[in-house]
Amino acid sequence: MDPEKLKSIIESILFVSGEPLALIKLAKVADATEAEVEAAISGLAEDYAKGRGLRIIKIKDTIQMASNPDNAEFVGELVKSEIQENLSQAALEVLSIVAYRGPITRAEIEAIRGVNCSFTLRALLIRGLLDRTENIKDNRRYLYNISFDFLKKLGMDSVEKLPDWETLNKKIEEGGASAPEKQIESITETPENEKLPANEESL
Amino acid sequence: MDPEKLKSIIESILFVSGEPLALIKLAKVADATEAEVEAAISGLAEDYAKGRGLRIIKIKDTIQMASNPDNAEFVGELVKSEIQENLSQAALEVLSIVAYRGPITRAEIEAIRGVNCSFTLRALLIRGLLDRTENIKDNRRYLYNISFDFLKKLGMDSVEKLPDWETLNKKIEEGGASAPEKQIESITETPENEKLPANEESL
Amino acid sequence: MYQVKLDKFEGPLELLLELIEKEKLSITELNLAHVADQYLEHIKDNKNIHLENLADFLSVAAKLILIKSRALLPILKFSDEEEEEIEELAHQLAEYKRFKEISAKIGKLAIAQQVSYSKAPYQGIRSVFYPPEGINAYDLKNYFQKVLSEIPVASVLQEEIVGEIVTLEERISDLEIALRNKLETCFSELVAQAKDKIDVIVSFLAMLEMVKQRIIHVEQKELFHDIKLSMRSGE
Repeated sequence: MDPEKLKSIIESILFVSGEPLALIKLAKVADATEAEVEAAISGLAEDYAKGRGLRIIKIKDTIQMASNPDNAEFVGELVKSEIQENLSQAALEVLSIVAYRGPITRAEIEAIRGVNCSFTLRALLIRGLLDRTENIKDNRRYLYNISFDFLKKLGMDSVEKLPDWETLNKKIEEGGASAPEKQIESITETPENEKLPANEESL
Repeated sequence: MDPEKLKSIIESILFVSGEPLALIKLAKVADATEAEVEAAISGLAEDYAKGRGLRIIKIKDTIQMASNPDNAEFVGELVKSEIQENLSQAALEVLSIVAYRGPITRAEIEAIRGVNCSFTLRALLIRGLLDRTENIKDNRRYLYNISFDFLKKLGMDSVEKLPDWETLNKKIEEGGASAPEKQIESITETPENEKLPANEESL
Repeated sequence: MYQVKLDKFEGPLELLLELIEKEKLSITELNLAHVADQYLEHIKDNKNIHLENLADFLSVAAKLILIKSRALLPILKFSDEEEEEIEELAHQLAEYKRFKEISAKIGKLAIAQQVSYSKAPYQGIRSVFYPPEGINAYDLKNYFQKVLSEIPVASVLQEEIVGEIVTLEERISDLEIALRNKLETCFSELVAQAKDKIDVIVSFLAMLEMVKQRIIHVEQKELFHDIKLSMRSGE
């Protein structure tokens, strides 16, 4: 394979993964030999050394793309602003859904709100307002719960003590129509909804 | 700030975030002016265009880092999920209308298609192929915009690069002022949220 | 005669465009008049159309009837509003055609697998507990109630649809029964109980259909005057 093309492919793979990848796996995914991949990685590392914002981290035979530590101060600013910015209306709504209906999957939250919630859930997770656990029934999907820290902050020791929890926790849709719930299933039960599982694994 | 240094910082920030970031936020985090950041982003996009594995995707004043679509066949292996999803004719029409004419209200979309689109819109919002914002002029109606996920799915880095953008972005010249607005009313008398057709056709 | 295709038409413009294109016609008022009958046939038989969108199909049907009647009777004068509606339909159809064509291209791009991927956000960054200030449990409850109140109600429309599906065939038989009893009625009487515009259109379609089937005879003394309906004599 053309070395420049391979470099480009390796860069794409390392970027999308974001996690350490074994050389052997990289070679397999890129459909190249390990030697070729090593050469491509050296090439990338050299490029990055010229003051780029990215870095190649190599530990034994695993390779990872990371940000340039020289820019750590700014990356820190980014994270700080993510955590400290005011929560959006959407975020507060999602938080309330998880509080009253947790444990709940992302698909179920989206069915209730009618819009994609991946960014919002991420924003709530990074602030420690939600917890995420594996779903035993379906390992592709996470279950979201209100975090214990946040409950404590609200002055409660369990969600059941939230005001009107008994009634609001039940899935009787207010309009009298339980149809939306059903309808939504047909849209969200597709594997599609959990696209990029990596997206949910972060944090 | 030294332009090369700023480019490096912006690259680090876009990498760590992974999500779409508003220009104004990038400027704040990078401690630079918006104009400087825009120049840095253009610089990055140019670098990436030279066969690199990364891409800068832009919708208005929001930017996201993504992988080069030319490497999709390799990266796809890693990401596994993205099962071939068939978008229905209705979904494709709505997506096209929003892509070429967004920001656009539901009533305007329905005026073009001549049919109620609430179900399709909802499905596309949940799927994350469309975004919705409050309409400042009329808070009962949302404005629909194309999403980063839509552009990524098509391998485009901006809507302007969609086929026939120049011609389709403009309305056909009509005799008088744009009449569609009027005639829409018959379809959209119901408030934004109600009126969900009962059929459960998926996207 | 008009076996166009097996797929159902989701909306009226899709059907209309298909009819026009099948005959290799351009989108003009005259050509719309030309396919008006085929369009009405589709609606009458509820054939290949998504019934939940019947209201939208009927609204276009009403415009086509205007266009058709003008083509048949060039002498007819239309109000400005009607003129506008007619002109608008051709525009709307032309505009829809552009998007239908581009959506095919977009569809090809979507399956071409030239996909850009993003990475997982904030990988390796630990969450920090940072609760929003000044929010209490009652605020949460209020937010949740707001969310619940915005869940769309599907049942409302469903009833509407069920109500509409029966219309045309029923209207024809109602009209027939009424006429057999009275032998004569007029259009205004027929639509006196009409709930909305669609109801009127359906009655009008029913009337046209019965004229076509030679069940009734209609008569209008002057333009905008009431239409008299009677059973055809000798039947």
